[in-house]
Amino acid sequence: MKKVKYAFFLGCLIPAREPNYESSVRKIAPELGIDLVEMEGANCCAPFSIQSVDHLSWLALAARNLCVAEQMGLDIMTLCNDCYESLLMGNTILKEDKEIRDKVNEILADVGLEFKAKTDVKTFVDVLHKDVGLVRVKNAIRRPFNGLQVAVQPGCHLTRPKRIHFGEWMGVTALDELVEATGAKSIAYERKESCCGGPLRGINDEVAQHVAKQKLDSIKAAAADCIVTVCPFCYLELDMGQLEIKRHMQLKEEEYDLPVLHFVELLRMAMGMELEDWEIRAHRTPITRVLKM
Amino acid sequence: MGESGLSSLSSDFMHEVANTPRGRGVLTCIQCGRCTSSCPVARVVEEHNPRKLMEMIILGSRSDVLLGQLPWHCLSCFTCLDRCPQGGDVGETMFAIRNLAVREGNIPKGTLVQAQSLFDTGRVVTPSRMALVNRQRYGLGKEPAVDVKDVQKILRKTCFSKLTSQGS
Amino acid sequence: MIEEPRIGVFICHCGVNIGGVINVPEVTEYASKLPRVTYAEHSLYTCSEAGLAAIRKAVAEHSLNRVVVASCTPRTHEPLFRETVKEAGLNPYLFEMANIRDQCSWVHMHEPGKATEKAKDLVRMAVAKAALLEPQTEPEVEVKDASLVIGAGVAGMTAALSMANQGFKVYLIEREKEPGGIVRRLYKLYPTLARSSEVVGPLAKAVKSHRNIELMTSTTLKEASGYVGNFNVILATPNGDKEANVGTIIVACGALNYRPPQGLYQYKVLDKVVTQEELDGILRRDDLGKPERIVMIQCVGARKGEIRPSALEAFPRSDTAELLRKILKARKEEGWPYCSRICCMNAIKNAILVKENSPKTDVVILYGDLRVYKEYEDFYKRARDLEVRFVRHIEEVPPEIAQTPEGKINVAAYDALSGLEVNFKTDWVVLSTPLRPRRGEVLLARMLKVPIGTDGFLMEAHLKLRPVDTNVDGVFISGTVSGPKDVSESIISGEAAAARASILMANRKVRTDAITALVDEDLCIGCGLCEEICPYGAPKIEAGKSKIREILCRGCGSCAAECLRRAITMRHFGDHQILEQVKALLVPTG
Amino acid sequence: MQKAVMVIGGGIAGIQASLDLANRGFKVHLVEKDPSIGGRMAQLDKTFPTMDCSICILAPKMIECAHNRNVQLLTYSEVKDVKGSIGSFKVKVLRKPRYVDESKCNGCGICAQNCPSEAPNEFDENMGMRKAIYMPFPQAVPRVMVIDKDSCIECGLCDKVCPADAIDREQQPEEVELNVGAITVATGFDMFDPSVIPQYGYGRLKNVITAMELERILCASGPTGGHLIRPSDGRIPRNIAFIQCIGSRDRREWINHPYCSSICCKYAVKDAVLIKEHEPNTVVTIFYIDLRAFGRGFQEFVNRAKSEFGIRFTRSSPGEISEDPSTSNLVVWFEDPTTRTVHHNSFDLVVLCPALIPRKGVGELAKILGVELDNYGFFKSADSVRKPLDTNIPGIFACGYCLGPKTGDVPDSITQGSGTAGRIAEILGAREAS
Repeated sequence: MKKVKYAFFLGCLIPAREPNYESSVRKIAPELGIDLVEMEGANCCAPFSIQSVDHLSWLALAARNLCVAEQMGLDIMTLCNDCYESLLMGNTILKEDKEIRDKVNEILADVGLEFKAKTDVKTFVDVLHKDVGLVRVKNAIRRPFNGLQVAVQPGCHLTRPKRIHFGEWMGVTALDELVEATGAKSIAYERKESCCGGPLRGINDEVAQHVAKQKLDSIKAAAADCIVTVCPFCYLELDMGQLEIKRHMQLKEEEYDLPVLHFVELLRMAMGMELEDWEIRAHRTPITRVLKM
Repeated sequence: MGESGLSSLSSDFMHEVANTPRGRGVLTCIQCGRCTSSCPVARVVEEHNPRKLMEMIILGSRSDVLLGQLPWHCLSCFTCLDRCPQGGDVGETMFAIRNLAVREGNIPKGTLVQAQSLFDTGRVVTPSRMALVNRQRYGLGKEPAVDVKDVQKILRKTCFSKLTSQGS
Repeated sequence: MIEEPRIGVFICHCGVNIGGVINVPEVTEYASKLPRVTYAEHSLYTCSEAGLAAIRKAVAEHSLNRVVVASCTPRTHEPLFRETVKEAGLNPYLFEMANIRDQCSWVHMHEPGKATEKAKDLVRMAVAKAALLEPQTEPEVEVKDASLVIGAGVAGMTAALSMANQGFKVYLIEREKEPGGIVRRLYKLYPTLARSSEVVGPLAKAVKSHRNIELMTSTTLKEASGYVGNFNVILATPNGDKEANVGTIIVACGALNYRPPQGLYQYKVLDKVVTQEELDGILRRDDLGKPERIVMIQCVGARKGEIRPSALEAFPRSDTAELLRKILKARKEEGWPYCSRICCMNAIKNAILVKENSPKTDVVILYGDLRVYKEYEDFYKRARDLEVRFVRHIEEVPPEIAQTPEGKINVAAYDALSGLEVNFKTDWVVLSTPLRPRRGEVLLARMLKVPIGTDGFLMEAHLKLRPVDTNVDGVFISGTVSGPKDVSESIISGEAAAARASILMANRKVRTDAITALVDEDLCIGCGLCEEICPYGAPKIEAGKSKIREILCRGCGSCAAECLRRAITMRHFGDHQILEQVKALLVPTG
Repeated sequence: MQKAVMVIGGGIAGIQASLDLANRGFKVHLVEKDPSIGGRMAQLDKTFPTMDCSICILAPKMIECAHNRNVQLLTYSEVKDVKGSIGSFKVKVLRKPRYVDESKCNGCGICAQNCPSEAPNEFDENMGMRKAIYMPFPQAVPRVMVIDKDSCIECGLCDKVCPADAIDREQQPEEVELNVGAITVATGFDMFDPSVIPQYGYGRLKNVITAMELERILCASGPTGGHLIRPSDGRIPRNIAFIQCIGSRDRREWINHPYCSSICCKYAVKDAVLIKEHEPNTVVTIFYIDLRAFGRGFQEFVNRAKSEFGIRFTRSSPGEISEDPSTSNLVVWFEDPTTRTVHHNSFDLVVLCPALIPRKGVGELAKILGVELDNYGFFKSADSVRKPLDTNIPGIFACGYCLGPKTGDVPDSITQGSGTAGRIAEILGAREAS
C-alpha cells in the first residue's frame, strides 16, 4: 500500500505532558502506512506566546525547524495546532517576504543553516484526510463507535486564519469526516468554532477558564457523550480545565464530567487497539463512559 | 483603561504600530466593532475591547495601550481576523502591540517563564523528571533532543535574551 | 347639443385579478340594462390585442359613440384605450373608465358578493358620466429646435454639447466671465485626482468652438415668457439685452459652497481656519507648506436643524421665490438640514493630496458618519494606507476651537468610539461645508414657474421617476441645481436633461392634454384670483376677463375650485359631469 | 432610414433608456433575459420618499414600452454574439422558447389555474410557489405565460384549457440577427448570498431573512399577501433587527465586495418605517457601521424615522446570531456603542442587508461585447469622472447598477438611463434625419 513519509515534529507540550497522545500516534501511524521520521535537534516551534515577545525570534526559530526538515528532504507533520500554525505561518511569511527571509538567513548563518523554502507543513489531520484518505481510514475500522455523540473541538489554529486555510481545506469539516469515519456522530454545538481558552493558560488563568466554560456549557447543552480534540492545548484546557473550573468557580462535582479524548485515541480504539491503563489514567476527567461504548 | 482625558497623545503612535511587524492592520480598521462583537474574551472581560484598542492607537494613546493589560487578554484565536470585513488584522496587530509592550517592559509572568524556558532548554514547556522516566516505561524512548546551543545563538542575535532577561 | 349617446360597456376579467372575485358576467348583464347603454360585453383581457379589436368592432357594428371600460386603473391603461377609441373613429375623450380592480376586486378580495355590487355602482357611475362626455381637442404646438441652457458649469456644458452635437441650436449663458462653474475653482477631483482643468478645459474649448452653440458669458436670464416649444427669453448680456426664441430650457445654474457665519469654529476669526473650498485654492497655489497637523471637521453647516414641511405649506405654491429667500435667510446661521453627499470624498481627497505632498503632516478628519458611498470605499482605504487618521466625534458636542499661547490652534472634541475627550494641537482647521442653493434661482424659479423644494433646491417633476424633468413642460434641470452632486453625477444629469429636451425638439411638435380650464366670460369679473392661484401662470386678465393660455394649463383645477364666481370649469371634468356621476351613485335607478 | 439601437436589460434603467431613445425617433430592440421586463423595481413594495407602490409607478412605463411603436421587446432572450463597431453592430439574440405562442397568448392565467405542477416562485425570492406554466407577476409585460420545462410534467392540461390555443410545447430556441448603431447595457445586479458568512445563520436559522425577502413579505402581492409575519411560526414579529453591510465593504478574499452598495442604509430606513406603518408597536433596530443617508431628502427622512417613528439606530456591526431553539427567536451579539461592552439582545426577526453584486453571467456578456469590467466585476466607465456612461468600446454604453453602485437608487438609474439615451442620440442623432 502507498506509504507517506514525513518529518515528525513533536513539539514541547506533547512529550512533556501528553505522552498518551504521542503513544497512540506511534501505534496507528504504521497501520495506516504513515512513515514518521524523527527531527533530530528540532526546537520549539515558537508558539504565539513567543511571537508576542519578538517577531524576528519567532521566524528565526521557525526557520531553523524548517531547515531541519529541508535537510531531511521531507515535509513536516505536526500534531499540535500551535506548532502547525507557527510553522505554517512562518513558512508562508519567509517564502513570500524576501526582506525578512534575508534577515533570518543572516541569523541562521551563525548556526550553519539556510532557509531554502523547500518544505511544506501539514498536520496529522491533514495527512489522514488527504494522504491516507477517508476510505483507507474507514477500511481500518474494526470496532466502530456507533451512536457515540462526539463534540469535535477542532481548535482555532487548525482552521484559522481563513486567509491561509481557506481554499486549501477547512480543518473543521475534515476532522468531522474523520471522526464520523470511526462510526461516531459529530454533533453541532453553538460554540464549536470558538476558542478553548488554552492560549491564556498560565498567562491569565481566570480568563482562560471563563472562555473554556463558555465552550463546555455549549457542549453540555448539545448533550455530547465526549469531546474529541487534536490540539494538546485544547485537550489540556478542556480536560484538566474541567477540574480547575469546578474548583475555582465552586461548582458542584457533577457539573462537568465530559470525557476528552485525543482524536487518535478514538481512532486507535476504533481500529481495535485497546488503550493501556496508563493511557486511560492519563485523562484527568474519566473516560470510562466512552470505553463502555 | 481609564477614561481620563488623553494628556499624552502621541500622534505618531498609529504610525509606529503600523510599521511594526504584523501591525499594518491598524490602518485597515473602520471601527465597525465586529471584532469586539465576536471576541470570546470580550464576553467575559468587560474592559477587553479590540475595536476600542484600535481606536486608542488611532488616537495615539500610547501609554494606555502599551502599559495596560488588554493586549495580554487576547487569546490569538483569530476569530476577529476571520470576521473583520476589511480582512483586517486586529488579532495580528495584537502581536505588534505586544512586541512593543515587551520593549516597554510590559510582559506577563507566564509569558516570561515560557520565554526563559525557551532560552534555557529550547522548549517553552519541559518534561518533569517523572515524565522522562515514564517515557521510558511506556516504550516511547527518551525525549527527542534539542540543539540548545543553536537556539541560544539565534536568540542572542535577535536580542530575545535581552528582552526577556529583565523581569516584569 | 350632443347627439343621443349610444354607450358601449366593456368589462374586463383581468385574468383572475377581477374575474376571480367579481361576477363579471352578472355585472355585464347589469350594465347592458342601464339607460343609454347600447352594447355590453366582457373579455378576459380588454387590454390584450383581442380585447382592443373587440372594442373597435363593436363601435362599428353598433355605431357606438361613447365607450366605457371597466377594468384596472386609468393611470396605466387610459392612454391605451383612448388610442383604441380613436382608431375606432371616435374622439378619444368620448371614453370613460371604471376601476373595478384596484378599487374593487383587490380591496374586497374576501367579499365577492359585495364586491360585485360595488362593481355595478362603479360601472353605473361611469356610464352616467359617459353620457355627458364631449369631444375635446388636444392643443398641438410647434417646437423650436433651439434650446437655452442656463449655466455653463460641467452639467450645463455637457447638456449644451449633447444637444449641439445632435444638430440643435443652443444658447449657453453663464453669469461669470468664464465657463466652468464651481468646478473651475476646485484644484483636483476625486477619485481620479485629475486636475479640474482636465475636465473643464476640454468642455469649455468645445462649447466655445461648436458652431451650434452660442456661448454668452457674463450673461443672465432677464425675462422668460411663453411655453413648451416656444419660450421667448430676454438675455442680459454685457452689450445690452438679447432676445431669443427657444423650444426648451435647461436650468443648470449650479449651487454654491456654504460659508459659515463669522465666529463659527473661529471661522474668519483665526486665519488658519478655512473651508475645504479655500483649502483647494491653497493647495493649488501650493501655499500650504508642510504643517505638523491639519484637522478637518465634517458636516459644518450640514445635517443641522430641520425644516418641517408643514411650516412651509403655508406658502402659496406660486411664490417659490419668496420661499427660497426665507429658507436661505434662516439657514445662514443654522446651516442646512440635508447631507451634502460630496463632502466626505472631498475631505478625503484633500487629505490625500496633503499626505502625498507632505507625508509627515498628521491629517485628522473628525466625522459623524463617513459617507464614502460606492467605490469611493477604495478612496477611503487609500487615505487610511497613507495614515490619515479618521476620528468619529460626538456631533452633538461641536468641537471647541481655541488659539494656544504658542500660536497654534487647539481642537477639543469627544471621540465617540472610545468615549474620551481628545485635544489636537493643530496648524490648520479645515471645515467641510455643504453645497447650498443659489439666490440666483429665486429669479429663475419665479420666471420659469419651477417649484422649489423645502431644501431650497429646484424640484424635480417626480423625485423618483422624473429626476431631470420639472413640472413645467419644456423646462429641465441638471447638475447641482436640484441638489448636491459630484462631477460625474452632474455630467450624467447633463446628458440626461439633454436627452429629455432633444426628444421634444426632434419631434418638432408636442401635444398637450385637452383637460384644461374653461372661462365663462359672462360670469368672470376679472378679479385675478385665478391668476394668483395658478402654479403654472396659465390665466391672464385681459380687458377685465380671465384668459386661459391652454398650453400652460395643466388642468389641476385649482382655479376652478377657487373662482368665487364659479366662472371657471374644467374640460372633461365639468361640474355637471361630476354631479351626474354622484347622482348615479346615490340614485341607483338612474 | 431609421437608426436602430439596442438596450440590454429591461429594468428601470433599461426601460428609461428605451423610452427616451424610442421617443427620440430610434428603433429600439430591448433585450431582457427574464420572461418580463420590470427588473428589481418590480419586486419592491414601496419606494421612498413618496411611498408610492413601486410596481404601480413602474407599470405605466413598462406598458409604454410594450405599446411604443419604436420599441421591440425581446423578452426571455439573451445576446449571444456582437460584431462590428459604432454605427453598425451586428447582434445575434437568442430567443429562449416560452413554449407559449406570444402572438396568441393573452395572459388570462387559466392554464396556470389548472396546472398541477408547482415550483418555487423566483419573483417572491422563492418563498411562495408558482405553477410550471406561469406569469412572473400580475403586471408582467408582455402579458404572456411561460412554461418552465424543469418543473413541467408534460400532462398537457394547459393545452386543453387554453382558450387561445397558445400552448406550443414544440417551440424551439430562435436566433435573430439585428443591426444596431449603438448598444446600452443595463443588466442590473444580483444579491450576495449571506449564507457565505456562516455566523449570521442565513439559510440555517428560519427567522433570518434578506431585505429583498422582506420587500416581498411586505408587498400586497407577495407570498404573505402583505402581512408582516415571520417564517418560523407565522407570528407577527414585535422586535426586528436590520443588519447592514452583509458582504458590502468587505475585503475578505472569499467575499471580496470592498465597495459600499450605496442603497442599503436608505432602503433599510424605508423598510423600518414601512414596518412601523404595518405594525406601529413593533420595535425596529438598525445595526450599521456608517449611516449612509446621502442623496436628496434622505437625511431628513432619517431624522423623521428617529423622531416620528422611533426607529432605533445602533452603530455596531454584530458578530454572530444564535437561535433559541424553544422559540426560534434570535440572539444577536453586538457591541453596545454607549457602554462599549458586548451585549446580546433577542429579536423575533433579523433582516440582513446583503451586498449588491454583479449579475451572474455578466462576465460572458462583457466578453461578447468586448467591454472591460472593473475590479469588482461591474462594467467599467471609460473615465469615471468625464465619461461615466461610456465603456471602452465606442458606441457601447452602460447605465444603472451594472455600472456598479453609482448610488444605484431609482432616480439615479433613471438619470443614467436617460443619460445613455443622450449619449447615443449625440453620436447617432446628428447623422440621422429625424
